[in-house]
Amino acid sequence: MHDFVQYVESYLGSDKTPGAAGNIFWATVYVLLVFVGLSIAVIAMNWLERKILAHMQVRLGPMRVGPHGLLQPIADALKLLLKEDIIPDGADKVVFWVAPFIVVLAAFTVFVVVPFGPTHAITDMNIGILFMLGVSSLSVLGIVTAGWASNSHYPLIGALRSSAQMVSYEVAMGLAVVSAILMTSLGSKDGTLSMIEIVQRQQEQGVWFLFKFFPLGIIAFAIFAVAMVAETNRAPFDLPEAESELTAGFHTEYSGFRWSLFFLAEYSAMIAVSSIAVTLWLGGWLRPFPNLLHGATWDLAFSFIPGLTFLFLGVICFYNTARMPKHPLFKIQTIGLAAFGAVLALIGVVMFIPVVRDRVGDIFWFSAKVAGFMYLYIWYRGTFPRYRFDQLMKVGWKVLLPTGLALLICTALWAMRSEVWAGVIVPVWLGFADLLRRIF
Amino acid sequence: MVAKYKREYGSGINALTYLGQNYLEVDRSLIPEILQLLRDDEKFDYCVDLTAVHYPNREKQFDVVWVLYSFPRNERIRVKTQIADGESLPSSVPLWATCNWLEREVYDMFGIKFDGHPDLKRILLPEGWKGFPLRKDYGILQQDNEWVQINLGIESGQ
Amino acid sequence: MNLPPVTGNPPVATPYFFYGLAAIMVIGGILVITRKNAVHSALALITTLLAQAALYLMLYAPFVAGVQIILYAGGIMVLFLFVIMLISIERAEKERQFNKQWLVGIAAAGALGGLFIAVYTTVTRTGSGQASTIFPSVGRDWYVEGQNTQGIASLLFDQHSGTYMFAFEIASLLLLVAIIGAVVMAKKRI
Amino acid sequence: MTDPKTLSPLDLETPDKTFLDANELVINMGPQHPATHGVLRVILRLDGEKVLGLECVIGYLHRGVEKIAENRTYTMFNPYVDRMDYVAAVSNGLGYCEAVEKLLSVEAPPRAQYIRVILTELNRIASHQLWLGTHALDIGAITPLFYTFRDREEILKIFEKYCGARLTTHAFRIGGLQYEAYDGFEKDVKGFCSFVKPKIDEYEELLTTNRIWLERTRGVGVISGKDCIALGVTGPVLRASGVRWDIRKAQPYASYKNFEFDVPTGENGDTYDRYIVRMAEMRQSLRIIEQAVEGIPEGPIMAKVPKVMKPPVGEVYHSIEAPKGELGYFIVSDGSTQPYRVRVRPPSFVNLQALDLMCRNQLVADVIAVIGTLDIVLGEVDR
Repeated sequence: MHDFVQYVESYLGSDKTPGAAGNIFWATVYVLLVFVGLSIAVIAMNWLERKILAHMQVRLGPMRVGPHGLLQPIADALKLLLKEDIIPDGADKVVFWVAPFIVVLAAFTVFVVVPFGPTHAITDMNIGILFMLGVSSLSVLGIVTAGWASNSHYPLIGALRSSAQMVSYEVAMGLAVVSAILMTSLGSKDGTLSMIEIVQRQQEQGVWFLFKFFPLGIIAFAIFAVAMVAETNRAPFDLPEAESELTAGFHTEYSGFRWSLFFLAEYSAMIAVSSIAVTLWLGGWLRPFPNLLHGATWDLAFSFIPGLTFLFLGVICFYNTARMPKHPLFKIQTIGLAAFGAVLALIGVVMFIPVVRDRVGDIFWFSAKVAGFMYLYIWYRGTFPRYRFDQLMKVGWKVLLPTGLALLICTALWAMRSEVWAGVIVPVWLGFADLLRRIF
Repeated sequence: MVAKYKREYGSGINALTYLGQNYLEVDRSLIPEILQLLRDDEKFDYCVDLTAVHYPNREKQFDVVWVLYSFPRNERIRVKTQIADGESLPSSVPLWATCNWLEREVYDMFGIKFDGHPDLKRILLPEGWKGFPLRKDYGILQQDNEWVQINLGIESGQ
Repeated sequence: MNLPPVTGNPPVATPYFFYGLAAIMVIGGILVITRKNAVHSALALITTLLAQAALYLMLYAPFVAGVQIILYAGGIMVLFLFVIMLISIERAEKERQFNKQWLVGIAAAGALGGLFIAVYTTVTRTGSGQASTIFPSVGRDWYVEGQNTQGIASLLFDQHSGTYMFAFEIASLLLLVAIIGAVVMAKKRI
Repeated sequence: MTDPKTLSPLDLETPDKTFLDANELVINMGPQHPATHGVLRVILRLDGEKVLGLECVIGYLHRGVEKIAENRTYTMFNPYVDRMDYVAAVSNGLGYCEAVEKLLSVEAPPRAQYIRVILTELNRIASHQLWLGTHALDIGAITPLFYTFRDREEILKIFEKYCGARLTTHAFRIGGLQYEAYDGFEKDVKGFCSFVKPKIDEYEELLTTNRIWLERTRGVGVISGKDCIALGVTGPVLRASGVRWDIRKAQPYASYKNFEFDVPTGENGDTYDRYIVRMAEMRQSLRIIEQAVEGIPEGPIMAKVPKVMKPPVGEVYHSIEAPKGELGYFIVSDGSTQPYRVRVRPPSFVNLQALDLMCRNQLVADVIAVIGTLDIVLGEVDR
């Protein structure tokens, strides 16, 4: 027992990720934590998407299962697990069986290097960002094979579209990423591909890469933000699963558990690409306004925010508990909502404990930024019609790619020679204006 | 206009008005010419409808009716002709493209054939159906039982 | 329980991992050539490539591993699958898989394997009398330091030690020519 | 632009064993497909994603309405017409009632005509709203669907209050109306007008200047006015191609000549113009409704029609401007209580014929957009 306590303490004092420290036990714990956290995030995202979309569309969304439909995702998950698992007759059974697992594996593996905090990552890889891009690109394989194995026209077309789309947008995405990586190599230091070090460079340079080399950082971010939506096959780039054209795209023939794997993969891929964006441009786990509001007092003040957020959520739950209909039929729901609020408030209170407070701050800020992206995803879905395939390709190859190339050259120039940069800035601004015109 | 045609074609054409609506009764043999003239010279550029009526007790069983409209004149006219069962009519698709489906429907429902139609086949009823439902001798409960049994796998669609 | 080691060899680089990965690669390689269904072959090839990437990781060459995943497994194989899917599987399955040159093939493969073993075991003596294999010891320190990415970069692009820059650029030019050629050949009209 | 007359029927017999060898493939869309608005089946011949041609297979919803008519009395057939274009049931009823009235040589009293106009125009708005929601959904914008359905609900509420039914209303009778406008009818209708005006702006805000919407609809499914006339295409589709023709103006019926309204037209005849035209039509309908509500005359709501209707021997063709185009009834009477022949000239059926022309050389995704923009209702196509 004493050994164990010492073990834990030695870890808490460590300034390395479990992977970098070579500690298998902690790495395993982290893997499980990330896996569980991710699953909860996907479930929460499922509920939030329905609710937010519903409120955007003047309706209520799920209201029946649990208070305000809170248990709906769980009910859905159960339904999907219990559903009949259909494999079409003409399907290639082995490939049909393997495809969803490829997608899920690719979607989950990337989280090995996602830095939730300076020590809160499963491991820190020398090639972190490269690893993320590479492994997430593997999910194309799963989608292509799924579409092919279904032995049906719609899934095949969906798969072809999807792979063409993902391969095309990866190029623009890569260029934007490289531009951010170039920014890490300023000063005396070498550049880095490590996710943790990228954030640390932002801390050292005292600026998020979003605002660095204005407007280059923002353009790179914009390119990435567009490309990541296309990468994850979400609206308005959701052609592979365009309901009105291809019924459900590559997973048309899938049902039950296997379908839910695709669902899981889609949402964790969304979280993964958002994590990349947050890490590269939004300062990862760093809290906002580090320059404007600096000093120990402000640090302390900001460290209260996670707890306050959860307390606030708890208070919202209590408020809605009070608003619940007083009818006896709603008794269980009312109690449930109150209990949920109590849990949230309890989490909030726990987050005020100094030991916890110090260690959850970075995770909180990282998750909050990712959550912002998740909201954007839902917002896009509620607002935009769908692009046509040729238009999608046009945006990818004719707008994003040239802009990305120009951006890369400009960033390199600026990083190397600021005086050369002076001669370039005018055309860049013109290009930026043109990009804005194209987008809006 | 009618007087002119009357002079030209004699008894083959007959202009009438009922309830303020004009219609021409035209002999079967004059139909292609008259329709062509109506479209080109009289500017009836829009074929509203093409349909038929079945009179089983007559010798020439079918009335085929074109409803035409002229945008420049803002005027409607109906052209009617009588044909016997089994007789065919020249297709009006070269005159008005819209007649494509309309003629198919008339064929489907009455069994009237149109010569020169690009793709004359059933439109509302499935291929292979027997009988023409809008003929008067086709009962309202009647159906092609054989087709239903073969294609739907049920005894009867009733 | 032991305290978490702060330094020392991370436990990944054990022979067991190597044997496991090697077995996956060999099985995958055999599946690639024995499957009649081209998509299955492609999937097996992807498995092999991924295992190879893992081997690179074991060798502290993470950059090469990452490139392996992005380019081969993620990029090229997707295009492979793309093409394979569009051709008729039924017809391919009917064709005879092995042709009559299998004896020659085995001989060639054996010769190649022998060559590898010979090269790997050949010990040359340098001027100082030190024994070494033909693999250069230069740059090994990068692997050990986990600085492989920067090492490759300086081998390629550094002004002083960038010995491979010309070769690198020539190779990229070659690929460009190949792309243009493919477009010209594939496109009916330009 | 291909001449519609030279469109050759598709060769659908060539088998497609492989994609790569054949270069062309035949794909079947529907009849169970979310974007075909019911049970339309479209056989597409594609070169990659480009449409070489298509053929519509219809009749899955064929109920033999025209045959039924021959076996019912004039009054008994009236509710059946609601089941054709079920999203614009009131218009169908108006056309049928007016056709039979013409055959009987009676005319509905002015009060009845005004109420008819109000309900028909309300129905036009409802139909356009339903079209907008589903069309936007086909193009991938999911939100307008809920907005339009929310507001369409208000119209259906008025219908329900007026005659008890929401969708298949059977609101009119031959010779006038059965029900007097309920108390507060005028207030409800006026309230609706002021309620829905900002809502139409709201739809436009979501779509009209939305870049993706513009890209998806501009230049898609273009059809010229000449081709429209040749193919007999009517309604908003014809008007979006630049032909200012509306039966309400050209040959006014049901006291439409008493109201002031514009006939909105487009220029390019593409999907976007059709969208704009329909949005403008909703506003014009509101204008008509407001004028009609202000000026509802007092008086009877039913003309003198015999209990047992036996129109004199003869035939009549009467058409009205339904939300989808020219809806015509050709009724032949043999002097008995049952019509000898009722022919319905369905706008959706004739408009659907233009799909082939509009989709050629477009992409698959555009087929969806064009089906949506034609605004067909399969109940009316198949009857």
